[in-house]
Amino acid sequence: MAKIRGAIVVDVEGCKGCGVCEPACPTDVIQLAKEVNGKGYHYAYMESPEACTGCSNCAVVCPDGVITVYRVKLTA
Amino acid sequence: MAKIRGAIVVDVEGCKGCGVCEPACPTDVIQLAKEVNGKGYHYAYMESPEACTGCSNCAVVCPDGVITVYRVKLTA
Amino acid sequence: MTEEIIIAGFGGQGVLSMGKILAYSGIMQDQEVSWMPSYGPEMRGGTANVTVIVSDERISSPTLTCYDTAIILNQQSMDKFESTVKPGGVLIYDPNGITHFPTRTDITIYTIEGAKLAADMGNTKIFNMVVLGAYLKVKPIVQLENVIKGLKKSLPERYHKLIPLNEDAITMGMKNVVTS
Amino acid sequence: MTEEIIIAGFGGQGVLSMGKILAYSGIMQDQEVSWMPSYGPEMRGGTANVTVIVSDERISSPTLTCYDTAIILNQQSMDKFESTVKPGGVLIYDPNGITHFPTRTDITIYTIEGAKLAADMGNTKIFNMVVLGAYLKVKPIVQLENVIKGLKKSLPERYHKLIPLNEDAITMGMKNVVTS
Amino acid sequence: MSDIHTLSVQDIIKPENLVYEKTKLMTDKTLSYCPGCGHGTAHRLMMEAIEELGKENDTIGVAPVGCSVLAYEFMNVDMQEAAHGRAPAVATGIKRVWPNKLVFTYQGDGDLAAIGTGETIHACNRGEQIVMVFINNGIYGMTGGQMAPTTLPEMKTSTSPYGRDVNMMGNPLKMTELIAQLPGTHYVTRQAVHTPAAARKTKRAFKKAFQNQIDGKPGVSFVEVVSNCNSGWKMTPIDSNKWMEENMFPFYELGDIKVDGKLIEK
Amino acid sequence: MSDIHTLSVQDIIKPENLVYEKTKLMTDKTLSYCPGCGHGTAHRLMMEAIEELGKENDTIGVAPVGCSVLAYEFMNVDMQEAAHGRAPAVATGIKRVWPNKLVFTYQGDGDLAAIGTGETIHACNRGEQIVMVFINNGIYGMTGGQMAPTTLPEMKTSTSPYGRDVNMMGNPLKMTELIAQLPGTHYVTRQAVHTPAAARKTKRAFKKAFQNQIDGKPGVSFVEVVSNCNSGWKMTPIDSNKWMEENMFPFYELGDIKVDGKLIEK
Amino acid sequence: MGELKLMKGNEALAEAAIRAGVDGYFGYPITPQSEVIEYLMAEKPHDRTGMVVLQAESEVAAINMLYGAGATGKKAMTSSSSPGISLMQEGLSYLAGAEIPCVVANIVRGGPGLGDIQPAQSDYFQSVKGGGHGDYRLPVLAPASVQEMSDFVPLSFDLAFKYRTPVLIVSDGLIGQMMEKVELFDTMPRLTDEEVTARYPWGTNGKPKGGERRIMTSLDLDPHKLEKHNFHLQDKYRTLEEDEVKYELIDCDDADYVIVAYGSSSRIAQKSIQLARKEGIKVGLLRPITLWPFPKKQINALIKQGVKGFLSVEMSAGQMVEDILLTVGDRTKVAHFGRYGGVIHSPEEVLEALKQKIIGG
Amino acid sequence: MGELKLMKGNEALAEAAIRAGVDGYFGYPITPQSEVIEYLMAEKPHDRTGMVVLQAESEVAAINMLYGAGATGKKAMTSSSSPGISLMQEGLSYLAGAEIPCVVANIVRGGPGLGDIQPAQSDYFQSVKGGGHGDYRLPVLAPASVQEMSDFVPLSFDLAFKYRTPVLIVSDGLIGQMMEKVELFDTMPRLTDEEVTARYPWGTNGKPKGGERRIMTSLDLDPHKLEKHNFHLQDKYRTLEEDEVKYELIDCDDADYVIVAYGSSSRIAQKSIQLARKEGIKVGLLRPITLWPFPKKQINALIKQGVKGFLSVEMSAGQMVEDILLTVGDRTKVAHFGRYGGVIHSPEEVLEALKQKIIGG
Ligand SMILES: Cc1ncc(C[n+]2csc(CCOP(=O)(O)OP(=O)(O)O)c2C)c(N)n1
Ligand SMILES: Cc1ncc(C[n+]2csc(CCOP(=O)(O)OP(=O)(O)O)c2C)c(N)n1
Ligand code: SF4
Ligand code: SF4
Ligand code: SF4
Ligand code: SF4
Ligand code: SF4
Ligand code: SF4
Ligand SMILES: [Mg+2]
Ligand SMILES: [Mg+2]
Repeated sequence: MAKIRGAIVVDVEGCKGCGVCEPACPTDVIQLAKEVNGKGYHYAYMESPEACTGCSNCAVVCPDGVITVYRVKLTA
Repeated sequence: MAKIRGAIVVDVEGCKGCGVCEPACPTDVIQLAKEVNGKGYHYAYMESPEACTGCSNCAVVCPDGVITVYRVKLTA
Repeated sequence: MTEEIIIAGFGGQGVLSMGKILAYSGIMQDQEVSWMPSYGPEMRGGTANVTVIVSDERISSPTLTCYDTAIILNQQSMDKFESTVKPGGVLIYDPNGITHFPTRTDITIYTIEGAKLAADMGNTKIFNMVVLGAYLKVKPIVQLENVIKGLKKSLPERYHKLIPLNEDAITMGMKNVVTS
Repeated sequence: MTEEIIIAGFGGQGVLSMGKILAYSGIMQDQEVSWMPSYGPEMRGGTANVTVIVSDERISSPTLTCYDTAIILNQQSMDKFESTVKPGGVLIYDPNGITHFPTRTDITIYTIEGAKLAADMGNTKIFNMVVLGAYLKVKPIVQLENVIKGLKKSLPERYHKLIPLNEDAITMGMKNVVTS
Repeated sequence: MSDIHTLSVQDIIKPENLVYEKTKLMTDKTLSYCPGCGHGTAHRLMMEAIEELGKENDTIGVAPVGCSVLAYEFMNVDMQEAAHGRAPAVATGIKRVWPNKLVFTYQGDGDLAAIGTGETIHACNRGEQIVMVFINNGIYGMTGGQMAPTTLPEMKTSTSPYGRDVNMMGNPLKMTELIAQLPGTHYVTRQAVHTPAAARKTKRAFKKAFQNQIDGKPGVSFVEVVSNCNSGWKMTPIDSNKWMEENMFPFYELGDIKVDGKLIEK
Repeated sequence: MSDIHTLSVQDIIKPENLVYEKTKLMTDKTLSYCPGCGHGTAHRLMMEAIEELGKENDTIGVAPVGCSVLAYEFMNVDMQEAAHGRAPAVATGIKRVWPNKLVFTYQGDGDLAAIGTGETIHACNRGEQIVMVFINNGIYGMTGGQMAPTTLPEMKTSTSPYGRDVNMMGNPLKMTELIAQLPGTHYVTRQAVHTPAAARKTKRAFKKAFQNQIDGKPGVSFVEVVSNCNSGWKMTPIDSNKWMEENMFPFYELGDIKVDGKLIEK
Repeated sequence: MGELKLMKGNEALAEAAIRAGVDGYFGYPITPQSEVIEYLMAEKPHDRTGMVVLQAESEVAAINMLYGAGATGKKAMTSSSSPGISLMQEGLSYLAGAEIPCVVANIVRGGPGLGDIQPAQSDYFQSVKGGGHGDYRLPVLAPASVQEMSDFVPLSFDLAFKYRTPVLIVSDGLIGQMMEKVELFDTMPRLTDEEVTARYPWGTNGKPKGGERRIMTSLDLDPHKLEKHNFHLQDKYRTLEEDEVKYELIDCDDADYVIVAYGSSSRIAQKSIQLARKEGIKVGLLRPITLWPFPKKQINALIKQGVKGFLSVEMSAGQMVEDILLTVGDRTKVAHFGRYGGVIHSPEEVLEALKQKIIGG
Repeated sequence: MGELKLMKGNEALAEAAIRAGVDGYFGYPITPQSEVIEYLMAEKPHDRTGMVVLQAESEVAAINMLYGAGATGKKAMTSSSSPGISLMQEGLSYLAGAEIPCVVANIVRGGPGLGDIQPAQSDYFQSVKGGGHGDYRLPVLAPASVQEMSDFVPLSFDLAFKYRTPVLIVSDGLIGQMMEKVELFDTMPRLTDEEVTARYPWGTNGKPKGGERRIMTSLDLDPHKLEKHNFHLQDKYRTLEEDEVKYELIDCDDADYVIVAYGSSSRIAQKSIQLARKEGIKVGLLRPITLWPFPKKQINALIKQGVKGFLSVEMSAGQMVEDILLTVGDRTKVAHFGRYGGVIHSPEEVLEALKQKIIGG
C-alpha cells in the first residue's frame, strides 16, 4: 500500500489570514497563527504537519496563491 | 334577414396608392385608379361600390388612415 | 471656363445620374468637376436636385445660389430655380408637367420634349440622356466622345451594352432642343 | 485661533471619527471647521488619515502640507508625518506599535498609551477617545462640554448611552498624556 | 324606406352611418412614412386603443430615433422625442415621477435591439410600469436600409449587400423572447398589422397592454409588431407583406409569449 | 529510504516533491483584493488553464472596471484595461484583427450586467470567438458595495440599505441564462471557487472554454463564477462563503447551462 | 438660521436635493461621488418629500431618465464623475437642444480615461465649451465649500427652470469628500402635480383637456427652422452671459496681482494669498462661481483697477486660462499654473508660481 | 498618377481606408455618413486586403472595438456623425489616456441634440478642446475636398502611430455627400502580424516569447504617477503643436483681410474671395487643415504682413473664432460670421459679412 505525506509552505508575508484554506483541508492541518505578519494578518500555518497528505486543496482555494505544496509517495 | 350595405370614402389626396387595402377587402370592392393624385399616386377607389359591406377591413389596414367607412343595415 | 449647372426634377427622372455623367465627362477631358446633391428627408417628397460644376480651374464652393444653366424637369423645380439663373444664362426645361412657364427675358430659354422623345424611342429610362443631349447642344462644354467615356466609367460593366442606346438618346436630344 | 491637525493611523483605529468629533465640537462652540480624509485605494492598505482644521476664521485650504499638531497612531504614519509638524508644533503618539520613535527637537512630543488604557478600561473601541482626551489636554481648543455635544450630534441616538463611557475615556486620556 | 339594393353610395355616406374613421388621436398631418409602411397602421391602432380607454389626457409617449422619429407629429398626445435607443430610460424617467400617467415607448428594431439593448433589458428587468411597442422590420429604415440585429440570415441590406452572413455578423436577435424571460415583464406578445385580422388582434394587444398599466399590473407590457419596410427591402408594399409572411413570421412567430406574468407553454 | 512517518517536513519540502505552486502566469505582485475574495482564486485558475494549454504567448486579456480593474497587474499575459462595461467590445476589436489569438474578458456583475449589458448581449449574439469570464458577487465591490443587477431580493447594499426592494429596484438579473438563449454562445456554465472541489471544476470549465476557442468552435464560451464580496457584504470571508452557498447558489444554480451549443435540459 | 450640520460635500448635495424639492434623482455609482446616491437611499426621501431615487443601469440611462422626467416639468437631477459625465454628452446635447431643465453634478476626478479617483478640474473645457455636439452652452456652477454644495442645488434648479436649460454643478473629490459646517436651508415642499402643470405649461405630462398636445424634441429636419432654434438658443445664452455671472472677490481691493481659481483650487489659493500677504505681496483672488458664463466684466474691472497680472490656478492643463486670455488679450500678463491627474497644489507652490510666472516673469 | 474616380467624399474615405491598409473598421450607421460602411461592405475589403469590417451595435461599442484593435498595434478606424461622436467621448478619453492610435471620422451634422442631417461645423469645440474628460488633445484634420477625404486617411494614421494618439477627421455632410474627382493612391499592403509585432512593440497582441507582458491602460491610481503621465501627454501635445500644424493659404500674399475657414465653409469662402477681388477688395483665405494644432504662427505671420482683420467663417456659433482671438489678442480686428443648424453660407453673404464686420466694422 502506498503511503503519502505532504507539506505546505505558506508565504507568511503574502498571506492575508482570510482562513479560506482552513476548512478546505480534509485533514485539519491548517490553522491561523496567533501572531500577525508584517501587514497585521494572522497568517496560516501547519498546525498538524504530520496529517498533511499534500492534496493541494488548500493551495487551490487560497485566493492569494501563497501556498506551495509538496508531496512524497512511498511504498511501505 | 338583415341586409347590409356599406361605402367608403377615400381621401384621394392623402392616399399613397400603396394598395394594401385592395387585398384586404373581402368583396373586392377596391382598386387603384389609373389616374394619379396631386402627389402622383394611383389612389384607391370603389370599383364595385355595390359589393361593399362596410366591414371596415380596408380602413383598418390602411397605413395612412385615409379611408372612412359608412354602413347601413336594413331588414328586407 | 467654368460652367455652373443645377439639374432639378423628380427623384425617378435620373437627375442625379445625369449630373454624374456630366461630371464624369468633365473628368475625361481633364477638367475639375463637382457634383453636389441636396440630400436628406426633404428629398423624401420625391424631388431631387444636383449642382454640377465643370471648370478648368479649381472649384471653390460646390453649392451655389445662382447658376449659368438650370435644367428643370418639374414645376416645383421651376418655381424654385427659374430665378437663380444668372442674367445671360440658360434655362432648359421639359414642358411635360410644367404648368407655369418661365417668364424671364434676360436669359435664354430652351425646351426639350424629353419625356415624349424617350417614350417615342421606346424607353422612358433614357429620358435623362435626351435632356443631357439637349444641354450639350446648347452648351457643348464636353465633347460627345468624352460623354461616352464618362458613361463607360460610371456604368457598371453589365450595362455597357446600353451605351449605344444612350448615345442615340443624346443625339436625339441635341436635335430636338428648341428655343422657346 | 486656527488649529491645523493631522490624525493618522490604521483604518480600524477610529481615526476618521475622532476627527469628526473634534470637528463637531468646534461647530458647537461656533467655530469654522473642516475635515478632509485622504481617500481612495491607497487607503485600502489599511491606513487612514484625516486633516482637521478648527478656526475662528473662514478656512481656506482643507488640505495642508504642514500642521500645528500631528496625532500619530502607527509607524507608517510616523514615517510620513513626523516631518510635517510645524516648528514649535505638537506631536502626540501612541507608542504601541511604534518602532522608530520621533526624533525632532523643535517640536513638543507627547505620548499617550491609548491602546493600553482602552484595553484596561475593558473596551478597545474607545481607544480613539482616549487619544482625543490626550490631545485636548495638550491643546484645549474645544471645551469638554462641547465635545460631549459634538458626540451627541455625531452619534446616532441609539449610541447615546455610550456617551458617559466616552467621556471617561477622554478624561483618562487627559490624565495620562505625558511628554516624551 | 328604400330597398337596400337601390341605395346610392351617397345615401350611405351620411354621418349617422359612419362606422369607421381615423381617430382624433391621430393628427391631420400627412404621415412621413413610405406608401404601405406598417408604421402608420401601428400608430393608428395604438391611438385608437388609448382613445377607447379614455386616456387621451393622461398619456405621455416617447418616440425613438428611426423612421418613427416624427411619431410626435402624428400621435395627438403629449410626446417626447428620445435619443437613439434611450426611449425606455426616458419613459422610466417619466413614469417614476408621474406614476399615475400612461407612459409608452414606440421603437424600431435598431433603436430597441441594437444601440438601446441595455435600456430595453433594464427597463424590462426593473419592471417599469410602461407599455413598450417594438416595430420590428428587420432593418434600419430611416438611415437607408442597413442591417438590424433582427435582420434575417442571408437577407440583403445596404450593410449586408451579399446577405447577412451569420458567422460574421451574428444571428437575428429575438429580443422579445429574451425580455419575456425577465420577471419584470408582465405581458409580451408579437403581432402584425398587414391584414385586417392581424391589425384587429394588434389593437386588442395594445388595449390589453395599456389596460395592464391602468390596472397597475406589475411590469412592462411589451408589444412587438412585425412590420414591413418595403423601401428598405426594395419591394412593393404588397410584395413586402407577402415576403414578411413567408420569411419573417416563420422566424418571428406571431402570438402571445407571456400573459399575466406567465410564459405561454409552447 | 526513510519511513514515511518519520520524514520531517524539511525532507518533504524539496523541489522534486513539488506538486502545487502558483503558476508563473500570475505575477509576483500582491493581489489588491480583500482577504478571502474570490477574484484572486479565479485569476489563478484561469492562468493555470492558459498555462496548461501552452497559450501564454498567444493570449490577450481584457480587464474591466471593478475590483479586478488591476487584473493586468496580476495576470502575466498581454492585457488591456477596458472602459466600464465595454470589455466585450474591446475583445471583439482584438479578436477580429487577431483571429488566431486567444482573447478573453474578465468582468464583474456591474460591468457585465449593468452598464455593459448591450456589449455583453451583442458580443454573445454575434458569436464572437472569445472567452468571457463573469465574476458575479451580487454587488459593486470596487465602488464600495452598491447594489448590482445581480443583487438578491432583500439583500442590503449601500444603495439598498433597507434591502433590495424588487418592486422599486427590479429583480436580480440572470444574465448567464439570458445569453445562453442566444445561438452565438457555445458553452455557458456557472461555477464557484470557494471550495477545492468547486475550484477544480471551475478550472476545468476555464480549460474547456479556452479549448473551444483554440478549436475554433463557433461562438462565445462564457464562464460565470459566483463569488463572494466579503467586504461589500460586510462579513468575514468564511461567513461570506457560507452565506453565498445558502443564498446565492439557490438563486444562481451552479452547473453547465449550455454545452457544445446545446442548452442542457433541466 | 437653518440647521447646522457637519457633512461631506457629497452628502450636503444629496440632502439639498431632498430639501430643494427635487422630484427625481437618477444616478449610477462612481467614485468619488457614490455617497450622493448612498445618502439618498439611506434617507428614504420618498417618505420625506415624495422624491424618487433610482439607481440606473448606466450613466447613459441616467441622463436620459433626466430627459424624461425633466421634460414633464419635474425637477430631475443626477450626479457622476468624469468618465460617467463623458458618457452623458449625447444626452446633454439633447437636453440643451430640447431645452429641458435639470441639474447634473460632476464630481471631477483625475483623467484622462479611467485616470484615478483623486480631485481634479480637468473637465473644465468639457463643461464650459460643450462636450457634446452642436452649438450649445450650459450654465456651470463651481462650489468651493460644503455649504455651496448645498446652496447651489436650489440655485441650479432656479437657473435651470428660468432658462429651460440643463445646469452643471462642477465640483471635485476634495469638496465632495471633505466635511465642513453647513447650514441647511429649510425643506421646500415639492410642487404638486397640479402646480407643475400650471407653472410649466410646456411640460409633457399629459395633454391638457381641450388643449393642444405638447412636444419635447431636439429635432428639426428643416435647417432653416433649426437655425432659427439655434438663434433662439444663442439669444438665451447671451442673456445668461449678461445676467447670471457669479463670482467672489477676495482681497482684490488693493491687489497688484490676482489669482483666478475656482472650487478646490480656490481654497488652496486663499491660503497662498495669506502667505503672500505675509510676505508683503498684494495678491487677490477672483473666484469664478459660474465657470460659464465666465466673469469677464470683472476681469476687465480688475485690469482697470491696475492689476498687473493674472495667474490661473487650475488642477488641469491650461484650460480656464484660455477664458482669461480671451478677456485680457494683450493688456496684461496672464499665466497658468496647473497640477494634473489628481494632484492638488500646495499653497506654497502656488505662491512660488505666482512669483515666477507673474511677478518675476 | 493614381486612379482617377468621381466619388462621394464618404466613399473616398472608405476606399482610402482599404488602400491605406486599415485592419479593421467598426462603425454604426448614421446619416450623413452611412455610405462609409455601406461602401466598405459592398467592396468586400476582406477579399481585397484582409481588412475586417464590422457593424457594431452602437457607437459606444464601436469606439471600444477601436480601443481593442488599436491597442494591439493594428490600424483601426470608425466614422460617425455628431450624436454618435458624442457617445464616443468616454472612449476617446480612454484612447487618449492609454495612447492608442486610431482614426475617427466625424461627418458633422446640425445640432444640438438630434438636430438635422445637414452639413454643420458645430462640433469644433468638442473636437479641439476635448469633449471627453481629462486633459487631452486630439489632432484634428479637416478635409475640404473629396481628394482630401481620401488623402487624409493615410495621413491620419501616420500621425496616429507616430504620436500614439487617436486622430479625428472632422468633415461634414457637404464634403461627405458631394462627388469630385479624386486621384486614388495605390493600395498599401496591410502590415503582416509579424510586421505589426516588430514595428509596435507596445502592442498587446500576445506576450513575446521570453519577453515581458504588455499592458494597455489609462488607469494609475497614484496621482503622482498619473500626473507624470499627464506631463508626458502634454509634452507630446507640445511637439504636435510645434511640428504638425497644417494649413493652406489662398490669395494671402497681398491680402488686406483674411477669412479663416476650414472644410466646407472654406470652399464657400473661396468663392467669396473671388467675388471680393472682382470688387477690388484684397481678401485672402487661411484654411486650417489641422484644427488642432491650430495654425497660430501663420496668423502671427499674417499680422506681421499687415493683415487688417480676420473673419472666422464657421457653420457654427463662435467657436473657431476663439482660437483666432487667442492668437490675435488685441492686435487687429477679429470677427465671427456663422450659420447654424445645418444652414450653409452663401458666398455672397460671407462677402457682405466681411464688409460689415471687418472692413466697415
Ligand atoms: C446615436 C445615434 N446613432 C445613430 C443614429 C442614426 N440612426 C437614426 S435611425 C437609426 C436606425 C433606425 O432603425 P430602426 O430603429 O429599426 O427604425 P426604423 O427606421 O426601421 O423604423 C439610426 C442608426 C442616430 N440618430 N443617433
Ligand atoms: C463610466 C463609469 N461609470 C462608473 C464607474 C464606477 N465604477 C467602477 S467599478 C464599478 C462597479 C464594479 O462592480 P462590479 O463590476 O460588480 O465589479 P466588482 O468590483 O464587484 O468585482 C463602478 C460602478 C466607472 N469607473 N466608470
Ligand atoms: S487561504 Fe491563503 S491567504 Fe487565506 S489564510 Fe490561507 S494561506 Fe492565507
Ligand atoms: S495539502 Fe491538503 S492536507 Fe495538506 S494542508 Fe493542504 S489541504 Fe491540508
Ligand atoms: S368596408 Fe369592407 S367591403 Fe367595403 S371596401 Fe372596405 S373592406 Fe371592402
Ligand atoms: S391602403 Fe390607404 S393609402 Fe394605401 S392605397 Fe389604400 S387607401 Fe390608399
Ligand atoms: S423606410 Fe421602411 S420603415 Fe421607414 S417609412 Fe419607409 S417603409 Fe417604413
Ligand atoms: S471589495 Fe469585494 S470584490 Fe472587491 S476585493 Fe474586496 S471582497 Fe473582493
Ligand atoms: Mg427597423
Ligand atoms: Mg460585483
